[in-house]
Parts: sequence; C-alpha cells; structure tokens
Amino acid sequence: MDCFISFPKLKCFTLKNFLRRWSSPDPKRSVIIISMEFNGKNILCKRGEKEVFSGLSIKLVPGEIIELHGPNGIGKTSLLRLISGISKPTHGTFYWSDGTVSEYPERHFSRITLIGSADALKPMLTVEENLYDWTWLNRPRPERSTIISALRVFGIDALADTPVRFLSAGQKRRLTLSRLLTVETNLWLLDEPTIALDSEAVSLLKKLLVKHCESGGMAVIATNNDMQIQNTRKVNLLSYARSRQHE
Amino acid sequence: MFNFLANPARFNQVTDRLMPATAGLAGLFLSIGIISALIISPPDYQQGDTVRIMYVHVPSAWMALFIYSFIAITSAIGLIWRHPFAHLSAQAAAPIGITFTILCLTTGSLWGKPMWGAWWVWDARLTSVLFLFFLYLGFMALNKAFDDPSRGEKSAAILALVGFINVPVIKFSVDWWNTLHQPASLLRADGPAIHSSMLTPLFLMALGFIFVAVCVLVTRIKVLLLKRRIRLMRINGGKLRS
Amino acid sequence: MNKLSWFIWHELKISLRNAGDTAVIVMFFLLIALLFPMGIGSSAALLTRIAPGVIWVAAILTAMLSLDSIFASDFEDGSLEQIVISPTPLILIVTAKFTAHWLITGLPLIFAVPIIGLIYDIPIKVFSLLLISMGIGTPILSLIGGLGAALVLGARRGGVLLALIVLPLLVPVLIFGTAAADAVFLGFSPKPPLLLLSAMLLAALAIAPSITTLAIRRALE
Amino acid sequence: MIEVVVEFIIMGGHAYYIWPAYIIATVGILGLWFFSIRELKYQKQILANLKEDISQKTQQRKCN
Repeated sequence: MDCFISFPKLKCFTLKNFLRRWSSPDPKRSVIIISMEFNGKNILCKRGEKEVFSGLSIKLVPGEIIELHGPNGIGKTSLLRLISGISKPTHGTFYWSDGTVSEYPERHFSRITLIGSADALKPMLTVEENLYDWTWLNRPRPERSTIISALRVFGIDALADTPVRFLSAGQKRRLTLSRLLTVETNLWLLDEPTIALDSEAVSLLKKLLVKHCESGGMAVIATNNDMQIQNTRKVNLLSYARSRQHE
Repeated sequence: MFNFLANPARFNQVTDRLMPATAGLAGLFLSIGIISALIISPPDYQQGDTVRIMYVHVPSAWMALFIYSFIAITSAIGLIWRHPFAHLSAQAAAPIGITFTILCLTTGSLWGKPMWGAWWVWDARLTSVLFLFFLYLGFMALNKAFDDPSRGEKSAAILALVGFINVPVIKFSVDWWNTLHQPASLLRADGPAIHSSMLTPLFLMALGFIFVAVCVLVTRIKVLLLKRRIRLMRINGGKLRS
Repeated sequence: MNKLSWFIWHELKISLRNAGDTAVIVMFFLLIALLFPMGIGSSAALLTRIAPGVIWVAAILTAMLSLDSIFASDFEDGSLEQIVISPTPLILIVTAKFTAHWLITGLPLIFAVPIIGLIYDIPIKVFSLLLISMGIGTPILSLIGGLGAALVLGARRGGVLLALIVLPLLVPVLIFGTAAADAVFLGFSPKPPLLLLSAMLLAALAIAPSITTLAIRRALE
Repeated sequence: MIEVVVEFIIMGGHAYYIWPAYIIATVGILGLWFFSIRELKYQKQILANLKEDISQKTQQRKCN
C-alpha cells in the first residue's frame, strides 16, 4: 500500500522569515549573472495522481545547456514547471549553491525566466505594452529603450504599437522570446521554443543561447527536435519514467 | 496521532476492531434516548407534547455545527501539513453534516407549525442553519467540480476554512437582522429554562447522534480510501508499489 | 507602492480597452433594479421601502457576473504562471487585481445609484446613507468574490459554482448594507451598521488577499 | 390499556407534528447508515474484480 507523506514539522512563521524570503532585490544593483550551480536531488513528480518520473537528479554548471528529450507525456514540461517553482515536487529538492528554492523562493524567481509553450500575451494590449508590463513584473521599472532594443533584436520593433491580436503565431513567439533580453537571469527555461519560428528566428535564438552561456548563464530546453548547439548535454527522461506507457 | 492513523492499512485494522463497539453504543444511546424522549419525559406545561420534537431538532443542530467545525479543522490540517488523509476525512464528513442540517431544518419547521403557526419561521438560529446548509452545498460542489480530485480537495478545504470564519459572522448578523424585523408578539422558543428532566433525553439523543456520525464517517472514509486505491490501480496499472 | 499602482493600471488597460464590457455591467445593474417594480407593482410607498434592499441585491448579483474574469483569462493564456514565478510578491498582484475589479464594477454602480434613486424616489437622507453603505460595502464584494474566483479556477462550471460559494459568505454584507439605509424607516441611528460594515471591510482586506495567494499557488500546482 | 396506547399515539393532539419529526429523523439516520454500508460493499466488489483481471493480465503477459 502506498504510505502517506510523513509528518513534516511546521516551520515557525515569523515576520523576519517572511521579510527575508520576500525582500525584493534592491533596484540599484541590477542582477549581474553570478555564475552559480543549480541542482535537484531525486525528484519525484506527480501529474494529478499519476506518477510521471522519480529518482531524477539534475546538475547544472554555469555555461551549460541541457536538452530534455523523450517521448510525449514523459514529463518534460512537468520537469520545467518543477524547476521554475510553479509546482513543488512531491519528493526531492532543488537548490542553488546558496540555499534551497523553498527557503528563498523570491531569490530563485529573480534568477529564472520561463518561456512556456503558451505565450502569456494579452491580445488587446500592444506589443510594447505587453513586454513593458512583463518586464516591470520581474524587475524594477525598466526603461523604454531596453524594451525597444529587445524588440529590434527580434525584428518586431516596427510592430511596437500594434495590438497583439493582429500578430501571427510566429511574431507572437518572437515577442515572447524577446523577454529573454529585457531581463538578465541565470537560468533560461525554454519549453518547445522553436515552434512556429522561421529558420532566421531559430538561428537568432541559437546565437542568443550561445552568448548567454558564454557569460555564465545556463539553460534547460525541452524539445523534440535537436538544437545542434555545441556543448549541450542531452538528458533522456525515459530512464526515470514511472508510468506504464513508457516502461 | 495523525501519523499513526495515516497509514490506510493500519486505519482499516483499528477501525474494524472498533466499529462493532461504536455501532452498538450508537444503537444503545439512540434507543434509550428515544424511549426517554417520547415516554418518560413530561410534556412541557406551555408547549404540551410538541417539546418532544426538540429532542431531535436540537441535537441535529449541534451535530450540523460540530461536523462543519470538524471539516474546517481537518481541512486546515490538510492544507498546512499537506496531509491527503485529512482532506479525505473532510470530504467523507460532508454528506453526514448536510443530512443533519436537513434534519434540523425539517424538524425545526415541524416544531414551528404548532408553536408559531407557520412552517418556516425566520428565527435567527433556523436561518443561520439554512445558510450553513448552503456552505455545506458549496463545499461538496467544489469538491466534485474538478477533474483532478486532489485539486478539488484543496480548494474545497480553503472554502471550508473561509466558511468556518464566516459562521459566527452570519449567526451574529442574522440575530441582528431578526431583532430588526421581529414582529413583537412572537413567543420565543427557548423562553422557559429547560427543565432538568428534559436535559437527560437531550444528551442521550446527542450522544446517540455523535456515535452514529462516527460510525458513518469511518465507513465513508473507508469508501473513499477504496475509491482512491481503485483509481490509482487503474492509473498505475496493476503494479502496486509497496 | 508604484508596482501596485502600475499593475492596477495594467488591469484597467485590459478591461477598458474593450470599454463595452464595463458598460454592460452597469446596464445589467440598472436592469435588475428596474425589474423589481414590474414584479411588485408600482405603489410608491412600497417601492421606497424596499429600494435599499433591491439596490443591494442588484449590486451583489452584478459583482457575481463579472467576478469570473478576474483570474480566468490569465489562467488560460498562461500569464498567471508568469505572475506566480515573478519576484514581485503574489499578494501585491492579487490586491491590485481586486482593486481593479472594484474600480470597474464597484464604482460605476455607485454612480448608477442616483438614477435608480429617482425612479424609486428615495428620500435624500436614505439616499445618502445608501451611497455611504455602498461605498464601504462594494469593495467587500470584490474581495470575497475574488477569493471565490481563485477557488473555482479551472473548475468545470466555474460561473455558477462561484455564485453558490460566494453568496452565503456575502449575507452579512447584504444585511448590514440594507440596515444602514433602512435606519431612517425603522427609526434607529445608522452608525452601528455602517461601523460593522467597515469592520467587515477591514477583515476582508486582511483575509481575502492572503488566502487567495494560497488558493492560486495550490491551483497551479 | 388501549386508551394509554391511543393517548400515547395522539400525543396531546400534536401527533401530526411529532411523529413525522421522529420518522424523518430515523429515516435520515438509517438512510445515511445504509447507503454508506452499501457503497462500501460495492467498492469492495469493484476492487476484487479489478485485482482479478489484473492478475489474469499478468499471467497472460508471463505466458506469451
């Protein structure tokens, strides 16, 4: 019989803890990429009540890219959601070299950028407003110039004032990816970044990834087709799978 | 204590042994209670024999409130310590609570007809039990509203907590509202102090109700455990991990 | 503080871009208030007597109507996930969403009350009390309603379920909101109900945002 | 003897309210008890069948 979760002690909830965990980064010091390891130890992930994978440990060294491979439903997206901190793993922990994610969630969130399969864009807002508001969500008040330069890199700065509902899927995907430029974070989590992208955008994304890794950044990419970037480590989740379909 | 009962296998062993005892006690208390309520206790000098309905109405009101606080406490445990067994027992207790609320409302209106001449009386306590009924309904509806049962349990638990904070507020505001719109001449139900000879059947019936509730709660928890196990077996395909 | 005001402006931009929706909400409020005389008859004395209750019930139903959209659109297009994993505390964003909802649904109702006041010819004293009680009471509708909206995130019949969950919790607001305005008819001072209403507002301000953050985190898990 | 019984039944003229109240109470409690027991047996039945056809499936997998 599967035994239930043991009885963890309730961490004392003091104001000091609350303030320490939720102190937003001081705006003067913009977040420089501090080269820092990130790893997770024997993670067990459940989707609903179904076990997806277990006993997975992952180690990320600065300047390294990991590509997650495996058939559909193996848990690539679930692993990205676990790393990003949206959902907590049933067992196992993720930790940076200076503390676990659950102890300092706010510091963890300021070090990652998640580009999910769904573009989180508001159709009625314009391109620039979408990017501006998303950047202000993650960093103290950005300047308009950084937004426009990010759009220019992805070649959609001409559409700055058109509402997003008039954009094509590829343009929307470029707008979502331009978020990587407005906010310098250590860890990029990309979920199927190359869908709906034309070849020019894909090569642009590869160049950005390489530049990001040279400056000490890291990336985890969940994708089905190979990205052909040099020093990427391919991790196949099949060996950790728990579900009947993949055994 | 929670960790000890948390393991379903151990829970089943313990409850299998205790079940006949509690069921017997429930039957015993109920029978003595009914006999003393209907025959032994004297009719009230003011209300005559209708006071006998009180022996059913008041304990079911107590049970309705008691089970709702049980649900709130187990939900709080489930949320704070992420204890799925607590959510399970809260979900198992809800139908029992809602039955006692319905019992309380029907016997209340049956008592109101001879006393105040109307089936539904806007008495403060009766109205707050009516809203308690809707709180139960919201809890059960939210429990079943999601495809993924663990999602349903969590949001229903949070609703139980918020509802629990609200029960005294609703009671207070309905009291205030009642005194506001109260036509002066109504005879207050609990005017005369309850005579001691009426207290014994009241407590006997209350004890009987409590033991019945415990028995049914344990059976329903077993039912939900079995359902969970069957669901997991279907998903994970026959390979029962240890 | 500027992050809060910025996100309120962000939410207002989204709702006001298609301004038609907000006008629909006020029209719905007027329509409900105008339906009652059709059912109850047009004897002036009766209408003025029930006017505060009618206006409060209409305000609660209108709030129910527009509560569903607070989190549902963000939940579907994935921006709720972006909000949860951003360094800004979630409680700030949730409070901003509730204030934006109040500005879109609560405030226009208070401006629509004078029109209904004329139709029901409410005396000036009752009318001013009604405005004050609406001013204190409508934020509670947004707060507790928003909490309900977070609970039904991703549920099958979200709209109906939201009303079933939230209406019992709003009963005290309805009782004290109407009592404040009825004080003139029943001849007692309106101060106690208004004070109790503001006490409820403070309690809702304390409880609703924090429990909504818990609900959202558990919803996305 | 019969008048005592009859007088007990009419309950001082309020028989129409007292007896339905007690009947509803007993129906409520017995119904609660009966349905949960029936559900328990039903679920045990499903579990038994499920275990059975899983053990059959594992045997088939072993032999082919």
